[in-house]
Amino acid sequence: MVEVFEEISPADFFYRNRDIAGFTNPSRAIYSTIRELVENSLDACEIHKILPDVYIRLLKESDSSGEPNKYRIRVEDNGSGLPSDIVPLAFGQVLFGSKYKLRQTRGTFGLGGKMAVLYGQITTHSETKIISSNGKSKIFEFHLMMDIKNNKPEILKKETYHNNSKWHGTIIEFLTEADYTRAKAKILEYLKQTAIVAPYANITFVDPKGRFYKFDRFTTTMPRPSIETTPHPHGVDVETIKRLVGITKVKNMKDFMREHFQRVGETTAIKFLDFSKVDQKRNPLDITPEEIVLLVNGMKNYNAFLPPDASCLSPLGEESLKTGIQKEFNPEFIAVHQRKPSAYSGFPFIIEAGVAYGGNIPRTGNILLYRFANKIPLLFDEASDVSWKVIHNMVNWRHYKISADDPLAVFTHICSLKIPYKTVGKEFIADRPEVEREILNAIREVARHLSIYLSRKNFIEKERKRLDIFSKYLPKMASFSTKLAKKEKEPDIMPLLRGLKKYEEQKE
Amino acid sequence: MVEVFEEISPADFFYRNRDIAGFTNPSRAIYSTIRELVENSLDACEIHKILPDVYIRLLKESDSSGEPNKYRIRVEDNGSGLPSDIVPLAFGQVLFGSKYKLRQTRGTFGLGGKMAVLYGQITTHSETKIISSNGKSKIFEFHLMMDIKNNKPEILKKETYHNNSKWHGTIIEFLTEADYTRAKAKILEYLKQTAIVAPYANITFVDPKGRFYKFDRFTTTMPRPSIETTPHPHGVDVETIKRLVGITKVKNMKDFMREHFQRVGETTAIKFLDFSKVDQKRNPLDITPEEIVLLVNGMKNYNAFLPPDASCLSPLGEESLKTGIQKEFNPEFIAVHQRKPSAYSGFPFIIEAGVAYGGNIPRTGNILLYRFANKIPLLFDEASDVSWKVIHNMVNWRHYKISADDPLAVFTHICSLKIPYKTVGKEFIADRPEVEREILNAIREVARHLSIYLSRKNFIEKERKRLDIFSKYLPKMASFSTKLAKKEKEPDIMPLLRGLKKYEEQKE
Amino acid sequence: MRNKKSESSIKKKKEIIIQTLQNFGLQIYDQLWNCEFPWTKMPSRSINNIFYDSNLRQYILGDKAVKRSATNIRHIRPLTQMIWTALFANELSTQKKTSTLRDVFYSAQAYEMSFKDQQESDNIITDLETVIGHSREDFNVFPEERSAIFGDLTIEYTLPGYEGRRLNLTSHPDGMMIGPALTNAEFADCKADKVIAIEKGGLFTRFVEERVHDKFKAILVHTAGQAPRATRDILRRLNQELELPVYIFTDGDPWGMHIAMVIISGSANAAHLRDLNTPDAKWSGVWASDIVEYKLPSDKLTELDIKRLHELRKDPRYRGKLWKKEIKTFLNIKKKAEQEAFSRYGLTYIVDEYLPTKLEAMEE
Amino acid sequence: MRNKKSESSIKKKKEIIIQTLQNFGLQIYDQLWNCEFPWTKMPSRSINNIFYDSNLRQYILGDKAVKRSATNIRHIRPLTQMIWTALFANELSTQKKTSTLRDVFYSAQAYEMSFKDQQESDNIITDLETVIGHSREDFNVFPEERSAIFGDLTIEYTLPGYEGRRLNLTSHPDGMMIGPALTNAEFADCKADKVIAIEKGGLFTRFVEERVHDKFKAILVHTAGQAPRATRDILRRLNQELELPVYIFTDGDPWGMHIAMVIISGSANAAHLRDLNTPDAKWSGVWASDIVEYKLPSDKLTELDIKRLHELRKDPRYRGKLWKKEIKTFLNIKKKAEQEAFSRYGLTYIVDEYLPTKLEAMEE
Repeated sequence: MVEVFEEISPADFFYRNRDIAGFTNPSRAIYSTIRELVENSLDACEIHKILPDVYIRLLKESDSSGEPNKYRIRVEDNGSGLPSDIVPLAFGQVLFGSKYKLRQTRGTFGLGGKMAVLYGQITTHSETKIISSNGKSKIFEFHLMMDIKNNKPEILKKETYHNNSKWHGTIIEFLTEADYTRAKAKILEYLKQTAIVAPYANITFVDPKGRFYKFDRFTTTMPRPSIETTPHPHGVDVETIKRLVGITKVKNMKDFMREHFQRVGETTAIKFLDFSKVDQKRNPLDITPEEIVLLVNGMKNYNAFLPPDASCLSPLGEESLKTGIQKEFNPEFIAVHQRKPSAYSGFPFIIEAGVAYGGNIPRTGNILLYRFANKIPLLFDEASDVSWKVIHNMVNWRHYKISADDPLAVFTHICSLKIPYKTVGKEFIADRPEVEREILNAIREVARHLSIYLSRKNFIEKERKRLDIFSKYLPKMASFSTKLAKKEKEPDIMPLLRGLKKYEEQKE
Repeated sequence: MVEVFEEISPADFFYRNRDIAGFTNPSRAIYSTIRELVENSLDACEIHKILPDVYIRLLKESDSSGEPNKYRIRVEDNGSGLPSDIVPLAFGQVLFGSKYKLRQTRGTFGLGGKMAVLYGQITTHSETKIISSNGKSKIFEFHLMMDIKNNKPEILKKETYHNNSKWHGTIIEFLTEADYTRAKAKILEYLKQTAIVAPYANITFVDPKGRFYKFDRFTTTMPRPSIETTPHPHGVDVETIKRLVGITKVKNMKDFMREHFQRVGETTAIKFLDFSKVDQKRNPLDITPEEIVLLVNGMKNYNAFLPPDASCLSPLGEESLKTGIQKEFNPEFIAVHQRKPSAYSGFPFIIEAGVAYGGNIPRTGNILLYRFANKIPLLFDEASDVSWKVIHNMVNWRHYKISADDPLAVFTHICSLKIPYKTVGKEFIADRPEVEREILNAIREVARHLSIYLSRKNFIEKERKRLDIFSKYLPKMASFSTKLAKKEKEPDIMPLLRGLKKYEEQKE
Repeated sequence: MRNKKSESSIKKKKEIIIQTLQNFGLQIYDQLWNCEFPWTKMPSRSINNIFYDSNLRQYILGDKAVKRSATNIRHIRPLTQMIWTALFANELSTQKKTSTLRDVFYSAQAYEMSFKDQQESDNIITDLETVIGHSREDFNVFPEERSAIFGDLTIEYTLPGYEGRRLNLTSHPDGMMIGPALTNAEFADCKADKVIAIEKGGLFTRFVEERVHDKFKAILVHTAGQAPRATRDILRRLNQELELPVYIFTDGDPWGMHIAMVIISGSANAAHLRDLNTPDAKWSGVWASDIVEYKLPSDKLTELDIKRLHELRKDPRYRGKLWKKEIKTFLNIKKKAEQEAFSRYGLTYIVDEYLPTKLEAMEE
Repeated sequence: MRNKKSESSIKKKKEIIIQTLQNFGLQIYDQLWNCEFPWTKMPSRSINNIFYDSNLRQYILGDKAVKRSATNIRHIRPLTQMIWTALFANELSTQKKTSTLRDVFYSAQAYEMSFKDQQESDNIITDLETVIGHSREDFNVFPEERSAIFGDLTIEYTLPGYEGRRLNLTSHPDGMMIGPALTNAEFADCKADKVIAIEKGGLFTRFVEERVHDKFKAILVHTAGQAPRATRDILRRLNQELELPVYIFTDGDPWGMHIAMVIISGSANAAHLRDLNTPDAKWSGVWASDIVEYKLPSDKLTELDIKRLHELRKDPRYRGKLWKKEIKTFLNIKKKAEQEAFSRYGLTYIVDEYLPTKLEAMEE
């Protein structure tokens, strides 16, 4: 028996293993398709500080009854658009994109959009149409298919139009197999939660029955965009150093450290190289494999680096989070809190948390949990998430006089250069100790605020009741004691009742 | 702000996302490393009907105390060996290998071995040594590193030796970072369970403290090897047809169907093409995209294909499974059962199940579950697995007079061209209805056998007790009734006791 | 004293019981002597063999019988236990000693006949009741619970050491305990013309204090909740032997109502026994309609109360007009009240106002 | 009859109580008259103010006091309730009527003073006990439970309608109920020379049947589990007024042991009261060592039993040698036995063998 060896393209690999990216079946696939395209659209707006308008339309194409069926998906945004030479690769070649940098974005694998296209193509064998403009003079329209075996886009048609209205943005449209009936609830929940973390976006969804779901902009304040950054020494491995050595322009190791890593200045560079026993005058080009290992070990064990810089991150901001919650739940009380930046394994992260009470939040007997990571709502496998663990096993709600029967929702958002997902499905956050601690502290902070609010509310209620009680019981005391003491005349209690209010004020 | 677009290599992608393949941290990584290498070794033997001898050694290299640390891993097998031109690619290039065929193998992604090498390289920056021979005149030794950025192997050194002893097999050795202390229990459990499904293998593991763990061969009977096969029409998508059209040598669609799909003969091909409204005389080279879609839709909806052929699969076989269980647990009773082949989405699969009672199986208050898929033990996320669901929610154990307190272990094995894993981690099986039903039926079958065994055991026990009861109470009846009736002489009960056994036999 | 309707049968009854037990022993003895596996038959007490007899106005067992045979491995132990229990009961009765259910449980151990638990030994006692057709008090096995009696009735003890001694039941104003001695006493003289049975102890004391026995010429009986069988036996005898009407006052809820009903018509559990019920006794309150009429402090009916009322509605014993009406009223007003609830109008209101009104109404 | 150590104080005690209640009313009245928010002080009953007094051989309350003041919103309701309860108790005592805890609960409604539940009204009664230093039975509020007494003791009633009447407590062999009438009776004549208190009713009946009162010249008292306070009061009076030694027989387990202890040294719950305990009474069985010596049928101690034993070991009342030894034996043998367990040697064994042996040993 002879084994045959062969090489396959990355597109082919993901085609064979599309479950990895969430394209398991027609129901999950349409959910993933919408999600990936919406996230690309939001990223395309936010990085360029454009207030997002995202329009999603799903049309049933074939008229056969039942599911799964063929649907035409169309997603439009008003983002920055793509350069015309990039368009075919960005949608037709796996492992090509802009998300491989050290920068906070919604997607982390840069794979989702292509998988949506790929799934559409293998289920319907039809082309994908992309229209894009950067707002300058021209609009480009491409009709593409993917050559999966060779991981290359095939351009079937390319048109160029005048851009009279200076429109900018990207439109993508293709046929795909879907089971919308089963996916519907999750899709709507996804859009609703996305609206919570992006209250500055207009999101419109037209479903196959022609129903409009509109999530309107509530604020024009946008979070600061994320910024590309250099790695922190604590998060570096051998491969990273090897690559930097290959591209660096500096001539000695001291400058190498200062140039390519955050939080490394003159003094730190010298001290660190000393610690690692690497000569600071050495040319990076001459460095040996053994020295690279020395450097990496040094970076792991050297404790005097400043913690990773979080200024590159784009958190929601307390106002945005508050606005989003207000908009969707109109609660009686909201508290939000953003923690100071922290870091795990060399990656900075920021935790934001919110708590909302009353209003449209139902009493379910459980605290509702809404989880977000880099502005993406996480909808699946809630019970495996670190936030769930914190809320159910770590926060002592009784301490805040809050019970699971209260109409309560908790919101957690983590933003980071690298979200510590436990699985590729991007559905739940691993319980790294640093992350867990920050979430715990954030939730405690907002719970404290809620607790104060609830106490005050209680207090006012109580004051009203106390006067009632005095008025009820003092006359009885007078009457009973008169009888018991075998007296004729009852004592007058009016002076006591009159003095009561003043007396109580003194006591406070 | 300008976005920079770039292409990355598949190696680079998996380097960035190594969590996907189970290389999350030094503890999980060493477990995955051993597992992937052992599975490659077993596959290399079995496909060629060689009784496997696998030797694993782990040495601590650096002498710093604590974990993680650097370890040297070495895995040797007596498999078929690799051709010398293939070796560098097989271990140094991601998405290259022999596992991309339609054939039952342990690995499904063809990724594991390379990820082990890649992880070793990025944590220790050292080379990988591979020695291999196909048993002919020469032995080849390679020293490699991976060029991750370009997904290419770099050959540092290559040696050729004379193969005097006609040795065949592969040896791989490299340095890697590991946390053996934390991974130890899982590694040993993995090897133990592997020994259960491969009782025909010798597996030896020497751990860093020099302890030997030996799992000896118990039988020389091996399961039949798996065979490469053509796809079944039910499992085909547009991309598959497109590719077949590109490589086919036949000249009309009828032959195209017969040549490239299983279960399609002359008659079926004609009827099916009729059904799909595709002309049987048409040359595959001329076929249009629309016709491809017609074909795929036809294949999904045409009900008269025979079910997928399972003769390509390599199940364990009832004897092997029984031997494996016997060897590890020495139980009081074993029942095993292999179901007839079944299929899901065009992929044939076979379920095998076993149940073992007593012996070295502990009473834990829970039924122990051992899960296997294509001869791989599944150790993680048990509660998400379809077998777990079947055992806990679907099988009515009381019906079989079996309780969770009994010393009971259940074994399930699924073999298939494509295992329906829920995640990339290859840890648990999705609950596809077809698979679920087969597992349920298999477990019911073995539970029925166990139930009969236990009933018989009970019956003998009971018979012993009943005579005791008569011997105890009849004399008392005699004594009490004599006193109560105020008689002097007690009646003689010996005739009754003597007659008892016969009387009871009549009653049965 | 009124004429007794029949000569009291205490002594005669005891003789019959001793003989019946002995006969049971003889039956088993003879079977063994004939090399037969011993067996016995008794009426089945399963739910589908319990019928309401509207002539007797109580539950009775039907024709279905169960056979307990030593050929059956599951029967041999209980059958042996039953023979032993018969022997024990026979000895108790012969020696005029009493015993409790708990004592029976322990005594068995002397014969290496240990019962698994109290439940098992209680069941065997009930089996024995069924076989010989008399209640366990008749063969001197008494429960722990004790209720009390008070009023102008003179009894004559039959207890060894007390034979022929008489006592007037107003002697002790805390009430006289109804135990084995009183149960086995003859009625010698009676000045009362009615019996009032009361569920609650507090109210019983109140009635004594307020001299209800005197003012209303009544014998007061404290049932202490569900009346023990010895107490139901006394009530029946007061009614049958002395022809006194019996009025029952309970809490105004389904449970109180049922306390009255068990006195009147017996319980399904005792369907295998006769002469424990007093068919002519009358439930006199607290009725659901009293709650409305007297505006009594009340609690809401619980789920369980309501469920119980629906059960009672289907019960053949509750076919009478009064019962139907009160069950309906309970379900309408969804309230219940305790006897003590009358205290809201002062402690003596119940005696001064409620009781005379009620008795007058009942006598009409 | 032996000489009574002191003149019985039933009548005098009642007068004192009526006066004490009235004084309490006067205190509140005066405070209101002076435009003060009413308040009262009483000893704290919290756990850290309960101390064991080895002279008195009972728990007592320490010096900590709690003030209940109408200035405090949480106090105003219970303080009013307490004043009402005092009024109610005063009326009961004046009119020589009795009442139950349940009656108190309902009676309050007439004054629009509804208690939330029985628990609340019971607590207020305890407060009142603390304030006036007498137990609720002294102001005529009795619980439902009744225990019984039997033996050659003649009592003289003080109850209205029965004043001066006498009754010998062997009159009714089922035992005489210990209710308000007996509690308030004077001891007139006594031929017995000891008191035997018994936990279980079945055994009490057995003792009467076996004429223990006669053979051992004993007054038999049935405690019916944990003895009600009226019964503890009677036991104390028998011991103090008539100088009779008191022997207590209970089940052989931590709970039975504690029934004896509460009779001897009182309970922490009643630390605010005096004259309820009988320090010279003796626990005479069933001891842990009896289980071993008599090979009694026994059950395994439960987790709860063992926990209880460890608690008792730390309890200051259990400092005595006997107690320490028996607790240790319980923990060693890990078994317990009921009084009825002696039935395994026949029904009369406990009277014929065990009791005389024990009494002999105790008198040494």
